[in-house]
Amino acid sequence: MASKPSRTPLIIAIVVIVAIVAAALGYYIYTSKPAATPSPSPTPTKVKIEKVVIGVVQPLTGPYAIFGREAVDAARLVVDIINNELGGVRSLGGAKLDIVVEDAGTSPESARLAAEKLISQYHVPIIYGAYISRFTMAMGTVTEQNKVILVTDALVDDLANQGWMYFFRVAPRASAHGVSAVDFVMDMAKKYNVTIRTAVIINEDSVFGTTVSNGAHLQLVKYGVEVSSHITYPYDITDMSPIIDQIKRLNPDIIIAVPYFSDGVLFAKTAKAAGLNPKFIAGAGACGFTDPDSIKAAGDAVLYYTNTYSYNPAKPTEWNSKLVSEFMRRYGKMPTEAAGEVFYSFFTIYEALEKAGQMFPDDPLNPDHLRQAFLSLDLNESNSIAAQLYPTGRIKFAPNGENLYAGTAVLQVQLINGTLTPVVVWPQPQEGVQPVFPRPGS
Amino acid sequence: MSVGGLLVAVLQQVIDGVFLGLFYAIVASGLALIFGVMDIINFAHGDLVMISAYFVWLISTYLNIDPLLSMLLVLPVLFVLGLAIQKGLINPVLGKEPLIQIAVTVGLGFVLQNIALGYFKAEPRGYPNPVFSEGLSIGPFVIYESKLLSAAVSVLVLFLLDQFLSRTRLGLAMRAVTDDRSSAMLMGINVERVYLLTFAIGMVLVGVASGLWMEMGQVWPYLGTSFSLVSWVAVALAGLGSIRGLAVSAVIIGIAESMGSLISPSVKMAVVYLIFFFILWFKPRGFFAKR
Amino acid sequence: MTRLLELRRVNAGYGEFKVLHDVSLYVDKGEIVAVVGPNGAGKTTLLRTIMGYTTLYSGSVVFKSADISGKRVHERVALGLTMVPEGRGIFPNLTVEENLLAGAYLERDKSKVRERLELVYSIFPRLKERRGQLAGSLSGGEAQMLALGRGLMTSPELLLVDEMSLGLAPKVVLALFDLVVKLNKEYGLTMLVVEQHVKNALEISSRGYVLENGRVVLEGDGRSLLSNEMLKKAYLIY
Amino acid sequence: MTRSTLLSIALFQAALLAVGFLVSGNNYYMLLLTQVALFAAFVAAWNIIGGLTGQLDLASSAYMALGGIVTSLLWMRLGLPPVVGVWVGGAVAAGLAVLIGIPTFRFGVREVWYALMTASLVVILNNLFRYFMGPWDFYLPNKWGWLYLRPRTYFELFIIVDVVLLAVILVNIYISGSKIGYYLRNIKEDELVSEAVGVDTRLYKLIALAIYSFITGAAGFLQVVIYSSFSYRLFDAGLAISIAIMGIIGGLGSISGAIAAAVVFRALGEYLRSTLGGVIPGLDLLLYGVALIVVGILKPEGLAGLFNQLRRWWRK
Amino acid sequence: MSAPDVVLRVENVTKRFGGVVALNDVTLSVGRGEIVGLIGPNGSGKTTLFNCITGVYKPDKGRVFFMGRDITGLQPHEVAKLGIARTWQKVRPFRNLTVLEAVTTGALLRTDSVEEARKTAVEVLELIGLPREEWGRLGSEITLMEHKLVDLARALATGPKLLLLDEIAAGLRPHEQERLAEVIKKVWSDRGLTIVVVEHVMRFVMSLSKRVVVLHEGRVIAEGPPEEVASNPRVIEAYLGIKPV
Repeated sequence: MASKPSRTPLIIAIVVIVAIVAAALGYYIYTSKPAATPSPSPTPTKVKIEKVVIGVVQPLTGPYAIFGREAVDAARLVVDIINNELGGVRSLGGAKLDIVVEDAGTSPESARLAAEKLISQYHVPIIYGAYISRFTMAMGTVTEQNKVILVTDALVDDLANQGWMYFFRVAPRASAHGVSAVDFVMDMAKKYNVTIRTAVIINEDSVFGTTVSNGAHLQLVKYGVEVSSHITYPYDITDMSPIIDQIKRLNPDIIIAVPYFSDGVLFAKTAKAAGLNPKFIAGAGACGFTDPDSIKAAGDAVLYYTNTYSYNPAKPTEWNSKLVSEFMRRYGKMPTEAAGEVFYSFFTIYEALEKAGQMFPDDPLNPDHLRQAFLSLDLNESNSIAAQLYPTGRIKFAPNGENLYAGTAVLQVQLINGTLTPVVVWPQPQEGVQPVFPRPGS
Repeated sequence: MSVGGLLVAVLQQVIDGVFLGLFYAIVASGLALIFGVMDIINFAHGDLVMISAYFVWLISTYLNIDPLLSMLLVLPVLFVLGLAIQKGLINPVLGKEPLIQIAVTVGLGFVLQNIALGYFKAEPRGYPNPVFSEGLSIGPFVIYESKLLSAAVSVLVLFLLDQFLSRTRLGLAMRAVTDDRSSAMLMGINVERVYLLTFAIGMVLVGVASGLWMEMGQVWPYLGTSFSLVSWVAVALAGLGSIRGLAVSAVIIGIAESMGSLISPSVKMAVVYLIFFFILWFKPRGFFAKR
Repeated sequence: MTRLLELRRVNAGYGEFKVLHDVSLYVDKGEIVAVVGPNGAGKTTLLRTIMGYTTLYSGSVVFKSADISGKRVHERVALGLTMVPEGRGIFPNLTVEENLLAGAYLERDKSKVRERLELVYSIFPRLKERRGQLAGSLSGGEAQMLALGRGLMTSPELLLVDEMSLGLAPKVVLALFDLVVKLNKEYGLTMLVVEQHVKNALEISSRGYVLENGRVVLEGDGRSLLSNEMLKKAYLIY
Repeated sequence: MTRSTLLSIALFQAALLAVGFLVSGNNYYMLLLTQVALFAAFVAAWNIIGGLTGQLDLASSAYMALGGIVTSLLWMRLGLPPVVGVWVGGAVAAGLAVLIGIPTFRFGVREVWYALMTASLVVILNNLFRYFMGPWDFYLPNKWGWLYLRPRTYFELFIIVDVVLLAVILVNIYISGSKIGYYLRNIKEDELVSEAVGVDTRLYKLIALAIYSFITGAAGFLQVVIYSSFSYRLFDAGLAISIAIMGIIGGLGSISGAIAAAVVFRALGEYLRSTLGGVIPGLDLLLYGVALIVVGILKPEGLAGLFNQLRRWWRK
Repeated sequence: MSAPDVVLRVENVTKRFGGVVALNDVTLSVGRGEIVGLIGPNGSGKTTLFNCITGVYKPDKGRVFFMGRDITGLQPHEVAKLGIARTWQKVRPFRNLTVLEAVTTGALLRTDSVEEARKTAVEVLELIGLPREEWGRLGSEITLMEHKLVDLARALATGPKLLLLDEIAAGLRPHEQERLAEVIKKVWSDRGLTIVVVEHVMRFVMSLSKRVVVLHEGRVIAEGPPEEVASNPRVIEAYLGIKPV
């Protein structure tokens, strides 16, 4: 304390710091050249591949955990089926699939860390995730840099426009949901001879909600429907009545809604209370309308609501029925689209691995080989399980990684044997079901 | 929009805002009471509402009864929970630095949120068909039963609270402690016991708020964050020591939020918080503080 | 005469800061005892120690022949001991009547509370006039009356009064002193008063203590203390 | 600056760089280390307003996001390289802080109300940005290099962050030993006494606020670099609270404590997330909450108190 | 007294708090180099007067002049900058600063260099006679007497022309009070200061000042040499009690 400090320690300290920094940089520059691309070749050539580890990054905590949890459940189921019933990847000598799950947390930062961890610790060749688009965006920069295949269940359109080489998306992109919702409504209107002149669009204001609703908006304009208002709100809204009141004053023919979850239930309940009864209310990417838990929470407020779905749980194919019943047996509930996306995405990965084993027996897990295998896939219901699970029944990738045959199904909540059940009504209604259009009593 | 149409729109928003505000009043009342008596900065208030809403939901679905009824069953549980939280967490940090109190209550909020997440999962939980779920159309206006009910119950409970605080022995003791802790001891008031009961009663108010909420909406683990800051804004606007002031302040906030919705629901909270800024700048003790 | 309160070699203070050194004093039933002394002498600390607000390092506080050193403030009040604090400590956001009712917190019998309230109102008719008013809006003299009245509502056997006349006009102070005497004579209330109006205080007291620097430097009956040179020295310059 | 402070900084740097290198082969640890260091830098900057001056500021992420977004936009829209842009970003953040600080300090908003006010500032900016810029994520251009403070490798990024952290620590130490620091610590102790010895308390609180918000705003761009995109979500009330809490848990005013808290809790959080997040959802955050409660109740003087105890014990 | 010799002049200052009139039309002057005692019973408005002079409160009426300049309504730090320093009646402890740091803060008013300020602080501390080993202690570790000395040192370090001491001797033991009085005298002669000493008890003031002003109920009731004032019946009455009317 007090008196003037001598300069010696200052000089020593600076010298030490400079020396350490210099040494660190020197060492780094010396070592980084060869290790600049720490090539993930965990499986040397011609060595029998025991198992292929697929990384799964999903939000398991925070507000987005709902679907992340289900996706992980579904992934475990699919992997078990592939390993036990299909005998693993046959072209890789029956190599088993394995998954490593990482929590994407609540921010892109943690999602990115999760991806880094999977790559650095487990040297995974493929990562599946991460449902939230901006999480996937953060992961994409990592997977690209490390040449790891990223198969995503995030739907925002932008992801496919990043010029990424190792990116694939089987699931229908966000704007396709909006388009499908409008197509469905207009299709029905034509079929049942209902005139539709005006519409109101409401959406939660995330990137996903906005992209979907913009898709719907453009499509409505294409059909010549007047959009009287396009309302956005935050997903954690606790009071819907001001919005419903506004809509009621506008009195539109139809409402296209893109809610997230609890806001969807809140919308339906408030709309019912307000006596808001347009000719039709169609959801797009709206889990809050047709998800079993939402139906449980909303009760008959969501009766006759529809929703576009990335997955068609009622698709009458052998494998689809099998997976749905397996899922129900194991987890006691219907798979929602989070699980559905995993179903077809994982079987697509499986097909790609088979293909890679056939095309590049020497080094099938090389990222560029894997990429070529993915791009060479052309799956339909007769040649693959994956396509049997997919709404449109076809999977083929464009060079930007987007599925050329992407499309959605439409579910409607109907009263079946006294229980509210989501049933598929579009493109083809499921067995014994007819779409209800327009809303009764409107 | 025509002038008449606009007028209807604005009036409808005012009606919605008043109801919302009265609901906010009941949400904030527990916080105001606890903050007034104990001077504790509770950042977990909204999360307490959230956890209590889960209790209400559990009982509602298990017994298949209306949330308002199950709320009555939840209240004693919350009372006991309040005693425990006060004894275990709040008492040790009373009179400590505000930041320490914030740290501990934020920690409590984390714990509650993640217990809810782990146990109830992230899906929204709600009672599908509450008794009061319709709307009444009066001329061009819509009155929502559930909101009307929540406003009415809120007014009733706040009235009872006001009566409790002014007429009962314990209520008087609580107000005495709010005003002057050290003098209160000279009246033979056991201040620590008053603290315990205050927190417990605060939790009962939280329970009422959560029951009313479940009549209107659903609960999910992060519901609480929506309520915490709003409650603080209401308390700031009202100042301490007046239940009526709190009700009026909360209504002002409700109307502001509802009007903000006319601009865009995405920015309505910004409107509320801007009001908060101006209150703090120009009326730092609140509009209704007696002091 | 029975001994109501006794302090035996009390050392007390706040945290690590010791204020009182070996203070011994007693109060008998029916007495008015005055404690006088310059600012910072520890008079308020003395009262706060009797009430149990401070840290007691050693010595004991005995009330009605029981050692109450370990008891908390509100427990001491329940035994019949209370204080009218310096600065009055009234509850500004409560009405006058509510303040008084708060004083009767420990009395559960409503009719007794009523009785006491009537008694206080008869002693302080002014308070009755203002019963519905917020205590924060009272004038200084009224507030002091309220503080005294509130103290009486606890039905104490010993009332400690701290700097009752602080910041009050002389007329009001005189009236208050009259009241104190009246309380003592007519209602038999025992009191320990800390006062800056030394002369008036000692005149009405049976005994007095002079405190300086946390120590009792003088004690004796009121009048003899008043004529003691040392007292004057403690206060002024003689 | 005393010998022991210098030595401890040198040791800290040596340790940090040594760890940096040890993990330089593993991108996961490298990125984690970078994030921890950046977080520590934010906490250290907060220490100026919170620890030294005693103002409960909960707007850290507001300044961080504002600075980061301004820097990014200057780069993307006007082509101003971030090496220059960060200074503007910092200045904008500081400008806003001062603009709000003037009436706030003028009208004597303090303690819990100051905390709530700053917390709501984050929400207001979040809402306004969402209103005017939409929900979109804006991606940084595909340009890399030191000019853009956006190196290709994590090690280089780590070096940049480390330099920032070192700079913030040195600023802290410099301020502590300067007139400003003396004044700020006096304001924290007692504003009235400070005024009486000639401290213009409002002015110096503003200065502290400006320095803190400038550093936070300038360093905010690095957060954007780590995300490689930005959106209104950068205005994150939870992050701001956790930065302040690290400062508290570290022991108010103790820079070593603040940094230790940031490192320990951030690393602990990541460890819990990566080990438990997938097992039971929320268990990691639950334990984090428990840790906050335990530290708050049992060790309210923070880690600095623990350090002091250790130091005393060591000397004995 | 001619104007240039008047360091402080308080003119007709009135200050109310709610309904209570704390200062009622107070007028007084302090000449250069004087030590003036300001006494009066508790609650007579002494501290309020200090607060009005130093800018903590703004008087409702009246003006305050310092060296001929109107300083009414200035901020406390502006007043300090002009050269008025004060100490505090109630100890306001600085828990996390050392003695030297606290005093150095005072000295920083006249310089931007911490080194220089520390030198000033050292000089002041030496002048006051606080032993060197106390300088590194935290405010939470020192005794009341030391606190009073540090308070004085901190005020002195700001380089004031006028020093206001608010009940600085309260709570001290007689021998400590004597020592403190010595220190104040030393400081006064060494620095050529003007000092106003607020005291409840006149004894302490006696040894210091040639002139005392007595405040009672917010008014000046007497003024003059201490002996004279002490025998003034109005003063005695104010102190010892009120005669029944």
